[in-house]
Amino acid sequence: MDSRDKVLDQYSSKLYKNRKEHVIQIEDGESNVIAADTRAIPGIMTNRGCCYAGCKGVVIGPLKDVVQIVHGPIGCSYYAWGTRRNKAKGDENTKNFLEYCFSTDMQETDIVFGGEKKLKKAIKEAVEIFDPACIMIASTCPVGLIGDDIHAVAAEAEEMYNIKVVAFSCEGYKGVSQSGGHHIANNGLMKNVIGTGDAKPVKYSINLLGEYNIGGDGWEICRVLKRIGYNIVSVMTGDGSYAEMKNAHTADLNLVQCHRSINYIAEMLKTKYGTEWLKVNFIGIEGIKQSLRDVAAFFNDPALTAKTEAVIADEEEEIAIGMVYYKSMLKDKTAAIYVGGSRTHHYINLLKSLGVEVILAGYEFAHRDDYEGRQVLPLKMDADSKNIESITVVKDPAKYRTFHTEERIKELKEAGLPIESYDGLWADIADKAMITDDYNQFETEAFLKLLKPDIFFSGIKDKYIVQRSGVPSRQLHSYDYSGPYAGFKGALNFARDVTLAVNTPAFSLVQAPWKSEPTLIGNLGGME
Amino acid sequence: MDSRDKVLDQYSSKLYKNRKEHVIQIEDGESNVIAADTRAIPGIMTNRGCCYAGCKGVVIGPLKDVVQIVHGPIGCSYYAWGTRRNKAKGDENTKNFLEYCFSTDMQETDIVFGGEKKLKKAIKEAVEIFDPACIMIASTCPVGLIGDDIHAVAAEAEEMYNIKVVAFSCEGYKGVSQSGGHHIANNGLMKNVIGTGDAKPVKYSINLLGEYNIGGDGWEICRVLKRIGYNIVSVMTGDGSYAEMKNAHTADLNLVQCHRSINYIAEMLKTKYGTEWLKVNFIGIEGIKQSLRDVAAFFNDPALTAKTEAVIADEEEEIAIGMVYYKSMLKDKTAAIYVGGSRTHHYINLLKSLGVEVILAGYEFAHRDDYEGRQVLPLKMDADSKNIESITVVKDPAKYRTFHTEERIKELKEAGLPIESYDGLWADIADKAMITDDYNQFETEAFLKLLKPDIFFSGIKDKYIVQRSGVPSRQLHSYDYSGPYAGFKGALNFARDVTLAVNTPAFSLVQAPWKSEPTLIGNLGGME
Amino acid sequence: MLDVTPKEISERSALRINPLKTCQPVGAMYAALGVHNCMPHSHGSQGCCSYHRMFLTRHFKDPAIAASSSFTEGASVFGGGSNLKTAIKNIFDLYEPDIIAVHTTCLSETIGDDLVTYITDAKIPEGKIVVHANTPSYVGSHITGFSSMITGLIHYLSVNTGEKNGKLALFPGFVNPGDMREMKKLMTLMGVKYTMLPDTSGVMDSPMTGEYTMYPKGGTTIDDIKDLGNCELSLALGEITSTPPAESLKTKCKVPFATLPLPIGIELTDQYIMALNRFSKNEVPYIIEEERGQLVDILLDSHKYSQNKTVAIYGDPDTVLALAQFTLEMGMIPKYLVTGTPGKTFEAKANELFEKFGVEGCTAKGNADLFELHQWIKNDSVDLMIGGTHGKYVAKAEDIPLVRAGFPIVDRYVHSYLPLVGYKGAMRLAEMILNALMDRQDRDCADEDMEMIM
Amino acid sequence: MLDVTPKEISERSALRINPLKTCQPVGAMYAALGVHNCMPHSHGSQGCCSYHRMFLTRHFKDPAIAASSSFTEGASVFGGGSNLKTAIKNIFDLYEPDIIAVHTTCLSETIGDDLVTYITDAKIPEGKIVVHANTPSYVGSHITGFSSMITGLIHYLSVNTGEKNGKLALFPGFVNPGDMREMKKLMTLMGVKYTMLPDTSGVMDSPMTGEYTMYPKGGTTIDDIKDLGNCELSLALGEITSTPPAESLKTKCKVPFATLPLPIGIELTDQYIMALNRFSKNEVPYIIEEERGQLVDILLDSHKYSQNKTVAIYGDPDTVLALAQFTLEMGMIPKYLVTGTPGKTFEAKANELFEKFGVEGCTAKGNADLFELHQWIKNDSVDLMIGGTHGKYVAKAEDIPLVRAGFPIVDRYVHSYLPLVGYKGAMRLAEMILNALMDRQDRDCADEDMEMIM
Repeated sequence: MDSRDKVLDQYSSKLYKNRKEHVIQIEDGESNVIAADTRAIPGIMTNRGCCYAGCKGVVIGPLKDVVQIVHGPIGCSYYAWGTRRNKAKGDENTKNFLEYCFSTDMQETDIVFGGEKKLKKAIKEAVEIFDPACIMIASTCPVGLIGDDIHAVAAEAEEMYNIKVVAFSCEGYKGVSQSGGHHIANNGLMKNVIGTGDAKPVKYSINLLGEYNIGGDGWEICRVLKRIGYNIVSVMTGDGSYAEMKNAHTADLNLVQCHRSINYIAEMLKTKYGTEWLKVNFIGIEGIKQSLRDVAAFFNDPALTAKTEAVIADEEEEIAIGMVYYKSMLKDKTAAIYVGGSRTHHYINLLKSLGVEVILAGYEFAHRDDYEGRQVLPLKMDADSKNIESITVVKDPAKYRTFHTEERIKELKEAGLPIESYDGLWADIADKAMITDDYNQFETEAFLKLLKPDIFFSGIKDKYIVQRSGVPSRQLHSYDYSGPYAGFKGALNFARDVTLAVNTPAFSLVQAPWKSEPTLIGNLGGME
Repeated sequence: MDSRDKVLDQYSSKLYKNRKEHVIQIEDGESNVIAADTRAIPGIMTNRGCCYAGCKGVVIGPLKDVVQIVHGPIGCSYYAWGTRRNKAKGDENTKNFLEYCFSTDMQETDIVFGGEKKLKKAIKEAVEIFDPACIMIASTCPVGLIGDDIHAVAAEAEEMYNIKVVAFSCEGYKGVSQSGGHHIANNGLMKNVIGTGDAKPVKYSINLLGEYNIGGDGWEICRVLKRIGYNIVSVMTGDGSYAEMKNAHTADLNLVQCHRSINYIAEMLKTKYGTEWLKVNFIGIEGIKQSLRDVAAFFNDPALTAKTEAVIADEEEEIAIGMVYYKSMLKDKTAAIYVGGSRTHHYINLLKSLGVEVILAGYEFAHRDDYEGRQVLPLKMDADSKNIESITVVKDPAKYRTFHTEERIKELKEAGLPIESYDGLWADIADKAMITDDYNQFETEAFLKLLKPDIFFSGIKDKYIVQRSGVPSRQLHSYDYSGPYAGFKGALNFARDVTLAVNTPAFSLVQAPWKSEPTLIGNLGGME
Repeated sequence: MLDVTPKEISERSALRINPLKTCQPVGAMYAALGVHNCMPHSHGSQGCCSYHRMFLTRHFKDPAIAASSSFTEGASVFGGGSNLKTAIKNIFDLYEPDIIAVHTTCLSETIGDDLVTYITDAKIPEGKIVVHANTPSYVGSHITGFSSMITGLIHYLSVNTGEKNGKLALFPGFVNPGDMREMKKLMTLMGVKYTMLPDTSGVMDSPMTGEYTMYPKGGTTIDDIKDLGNCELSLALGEITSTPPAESLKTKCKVPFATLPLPIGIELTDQYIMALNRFSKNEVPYIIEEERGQLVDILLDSHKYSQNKTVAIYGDPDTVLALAQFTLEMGMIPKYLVTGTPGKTFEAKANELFEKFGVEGCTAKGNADLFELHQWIKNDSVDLMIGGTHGKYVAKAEDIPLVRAGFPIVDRYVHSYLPLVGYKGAMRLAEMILNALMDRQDRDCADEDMEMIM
Repeated sequence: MLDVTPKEISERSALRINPLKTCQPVGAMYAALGVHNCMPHSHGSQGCCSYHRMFLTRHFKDPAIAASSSFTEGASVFGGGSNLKTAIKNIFDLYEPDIIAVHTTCLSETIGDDLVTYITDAKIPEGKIVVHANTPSYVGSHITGFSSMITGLIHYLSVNTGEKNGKLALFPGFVNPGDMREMKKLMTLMGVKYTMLPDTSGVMDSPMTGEYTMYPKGGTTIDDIKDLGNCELSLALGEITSTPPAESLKTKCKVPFATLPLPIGIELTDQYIMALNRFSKNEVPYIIEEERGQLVDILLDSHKYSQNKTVAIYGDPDTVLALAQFTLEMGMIPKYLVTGTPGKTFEAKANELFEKFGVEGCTAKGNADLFELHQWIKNDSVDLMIGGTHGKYVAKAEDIPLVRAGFPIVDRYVHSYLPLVGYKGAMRLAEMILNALMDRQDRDCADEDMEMIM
């Protein structure tokens, strides 16, 4: 019996039926099909979060100049306060609200009599204290149920205070995971923010999409891009701002790092403003190099291309000795990796380049295209996905502009440039790897025992479970408060951290000596 | 039986015979005679230190620009490192060595074969590393016994390196207490340092003698003196320096704060350079005011006198409310006070002004004149005091100058100015106070029980003994790491610290409840 | 840091900024983790469960297990009964706990899910147990939720059989496993037989063994919870947190109760010891007396460094009140006491404390937030802050030393293993407070004022 | 701060600057304080005694009693016999100890005072005892003096009566009362009957009772010291400090001995537990196993904050070596290990440790001083310093966080009450080290890099 069967066979028939579609072992050359983006099973300890977590927690959360009022009881706002490492830096022109947590702290009376009045009052107080350029409202479970019309409140406030006020109905119960929240956030930003600015386009300008500046990743990526000569219009949304995002429509090109959370905006920007998008991966040396070369190929300016190669050579040189050392420390190790909806894929090649093979992988909330590539699109809708609004945008004649002609785009695509293209996890995962969609505590434990990876990458809820079973465990959501891991320097940081993790001396001290052989006592100088 | 008898009667006859001369109860109007500056009794837990402690620890220790090499085994230098709070501040022109501890760290071979060679080497190393303007050498017990000639080594080094090198033979066994060390230090400084500078006299210039800048006292005193318009030539020795002390002979007037430790220099300066000295007391408002007025009276310049009164008024005003408050907190308390050889006296009036009566007092190492006043001088020499060299200086015709004529000095003395005069502890101590010279652990405990003072002032060795018997205890050697206590502001600091000490909440928590009455438990809401 | 916080304080009645509380369910989850072989279960959207597990894991650096009903939009409209039923089956099948402790969420409460009926109707394997507590997020705080789950456990399980068991029922309050260990140590030393509920020691501070076990050795056993009904007396530590369960045990099983503040510092630990002494009639052993005397000695020795120093204490109500009393015993002035948990008791108790120690200019506020505390500090600063991690931004912004104590501490290690309660805990607390103040003195002093001896 | 220390390192062979040791007598005095009803006595000038009492009082914040022979110049020339005779009489008369433990000084040693004769000739009251140790200040250090006094006590008192007492003789090394308590706790848990010499717990950390007693409850009793000669085995903790007394007990009474490093951290505490296990044949109880597992868990959880951090450790040789091992277990790099105590063993042991853990670029030096360490740091700094108070100037000058551990700590409180040894002590040490490193990260990070979760 193979490992997959050994695990799935422990399920009751009903669970087995569900989970067998989500757990597959990669077969070389075959078509590997996986079920994804379906409901988590009640009682099964999924690692998933909710719609609110995807919308407020992930996508809009990093917008630093926005007062983000969570409309609901206190918990949801509290848990999203300072817990995701989307770093941001204010300056004289940018108020930084990310160190703050705003909530309407709904009480029983608000639930009974409705919370709109309190929300209005909260907005008023926020305006009076902080005078922000933009307020966003995120609703939590009870708000939708009691029927508070947060969009009407937002519209009224926008008029009353002459600032931007955007509401997101991201109640936790919507959809099947964070993923619904990403979509809702994408829609809201597209409808209310992007394109509302009046900046003029600048040359070689780029939006970086789906980069949340965890541990400063975005800063490191932007450093390299700027070094080559690109102008960053906006980053969505790491260290991002309402002020910049308004003008995102003016960029020449969109780079998509996290496909799952932001592909909606990428697509809509293409439709509405004509901006092409490229899937990039700034994690791992090969990915970075390929991505930078793709971007250069898109712009096709010899100076940019030359600078790209020069920067690559220089940055690579700087970390070369370190990477060789860490590779020597990590060679032939195996890893398990379970992250949200894109990151698992991003790290596979970085690990491979360090000699670490991923033998167990999966996503928390990915869709089938994140595994199998965008070629499987469009996906069949189910009852749950239908509940998440899908908006349609049309060309904005005033602001629509294209960098290349349609023909040129076609040529570039034919030349292999990943314009509007993403091949998913399958593109890089090794043969025989075990894949678990919406992985849960039970499977984690079971596969750990069977496959015995040398290191485990996931989140805080697993971290100590895994560590307690003797396997070094690193958080790949928060980088265990290290980072950046993106870019050349980030790869070195990652390699260092992984090396430290697998060489933590205390692992060799887990076994008490009285549990094994009796050991000798010290120097028996006087004991004849 | 009175308290004195109750305590002394517990002694064996031999001890009784010795101690009865040292323990007296002050009688009003009578002549109160006390034995002092005699040998401590072996086995009795005296609080005294040794000759080295008086010389290196007290007098020369504070000289900041001097590399002070303690010649001996490591301990003596180690114990004098950072343990006395003679603060000092370096600047671009002043190397500050006070944070350092220098020793020849003598080993057995040095004891056997002599330590001069090592001392020479140490001086060489010090010169090479620090290039100091002055090195002082202090010898400890074995050095005298094995016959190392540190003075010859000093002379040779002085010539070789062209810097000032001064040696002090202050072996711990010399004399009966720190007091011998003071004398040796005074002699050495007088012979080798004072008068060697070539600065020109400046107007209204002052040396502050016997002020060691504990907790910044000297700084606070100098601040006030400078505010009035005096020029400080040197402070001996708090925050003092070789560089300044060289020119001490140029001052118009010497102010003596600690009589015991520095009266030798005051006298010799008068003899050799003609400088008059005044006993001052900058501790306690009345003392400060009197001292400032005395100094003004000496100079007798109407502008200085007016400024003196203005400064007094201003400084007094600043602390007035605080002093009233603290007095209200301390009124009718009683105190015991046991400090070195001058300080006990200094604090009596400050305490009195706060409503605290001193009922038990004494010195560690004072001489009879410190108790009874200089009118008892000269004192009869005994075997021990004869062992401490007493040097004789003569008028230095080149540098001798007087501020006043002899007649004028006579007038001033007759007008009550304390020129060359000190009335000792008796001048201020209350009637019936118990006095214990060279107080010891046994008497401390016994008198504590009998006299029950509200607060006890002494040193670290007593502090916790006293505190453990339930009496708040403050160190008056180190001010318990607070201060300054001198000057107007210092008086306020002192009042605050004493108030805090007697109001420490934990004193009311000493008794565990199960040791006394059974107490009620909490809110018995449900216990019917 | 916190650059947009204005010094000027404005009245707020709707906008909560930088809260000092979170919602009931996470407290309920923590309480349930203190039951042996128990799976906490969150009846609501899976996001709640995920957030709560993260919160607890980050504080304890140990796995916090819990399952969720994983509501979808459908369940939210039609009720979560079916989800709960499925969850119960799956949990018992897969994770094999002896008991599932369900708590509700704002979602299931808003739609009015009837947990009693759901649980009655559920298929529960022979010998297994499901209990629940109603913990709507829009009422109270995590402290309330903690209370509610204990009450729920009592409600479902405790029985007065008519035969007294000679034990004390101890409700420890919302404290760390290290505190619970210290409370138990003192009960053992006082010869008190007891059941503590909950008891997260051995669960949230369990040792590394090289093998992961979902249910570690610790936690109150189900039999002991049942037997609570036969206790002689219950002692509720932390009056705000622990009175409700004590009352419910009285109501259900006629067990009389006494309430006490959390035993932090000298006098409050004295009260705890005296209560144990009354209960067991055993003399206080020398070891306890010695620890107490050592603590008093430390406070006397060090008073100069703490006395008259001002401190802002924030966090959970019982913790803040007990910490405040200890700072007063150290001679400090607890200038600002704030908690996010609503309720009038906090302010009343705080004001009693100020009066008892005769300190002036101190303010206590319940249902408050860190933003307001920060504004107070901007207007009139303090020498020290004591509280959880969230105060670190204020501490950095205003350059105030911070002693971490209470919940949550998500940016440091070891805290959950070592006590704040009891005389030993107070020694540790005194060391932390003194070090913070003295390190600051060393940091800020001019070179010439650096003290070797302090 | 320390502005005149040059970066350039020059060879020194005569000038000691900023020493990391002090003289034998103070160690002897500390050892003597660990004997019940004992008056330590300093045979020399009264200044020695005064300095030593100050030193000990400042570290422990508790009275350190001792008397002196109060040499004058005459005694220094003609010998201190008469002074000692007088002292012995006065001490027994006035302070009523059961035993006087005399140590010599450089003064009495240089003049060649014959203590054995003096004591033999002295009038010692019936039932009272006088012992002595030769502790010339120009040999070894305070560590040597501590050893010497224990050896002196054994030499005078311990007797092998031929009847084994089933006990372990434990020499705890130069540690705090809090450490001795922890060592005793572990022996008790392991079911080991023991005599510990010296035992300063209950003496130098005795409780405040409102009444001063010159001889508190603690300390090794004279009967127990006598009975040391009948122990089955002696265990010398801290090889450099405790081997000499163990050897002397073997020589005098044929008690075999084993030596171990101070039990700081995991492996060294393991060795201690295993030695106790061998002795008592009792199984290791779960409570010890649990503490150990908690400690391992903490180190795994927090490794990122300690791993590869460089540390300079200075102080007493056995303490430095054991602390170094624990920092290695935390993944740190003990870049500089220095002690002032002379002797070759320190460097050899340190180098063994570096080799065992495979760390490179680490330097250990015995008979060294803080001035040299400072120069090393100036040339190549470290992330952390661990040691006593005297390092604070270097720490401030070079802006390095300092964890206070070892002797002397004269600028902080509480340290002497709580252990560094044992698994519990290591938890405390881990907390101090992690807090120091993490506080520094928080202090130094840019606002945008301030982490809520760590």
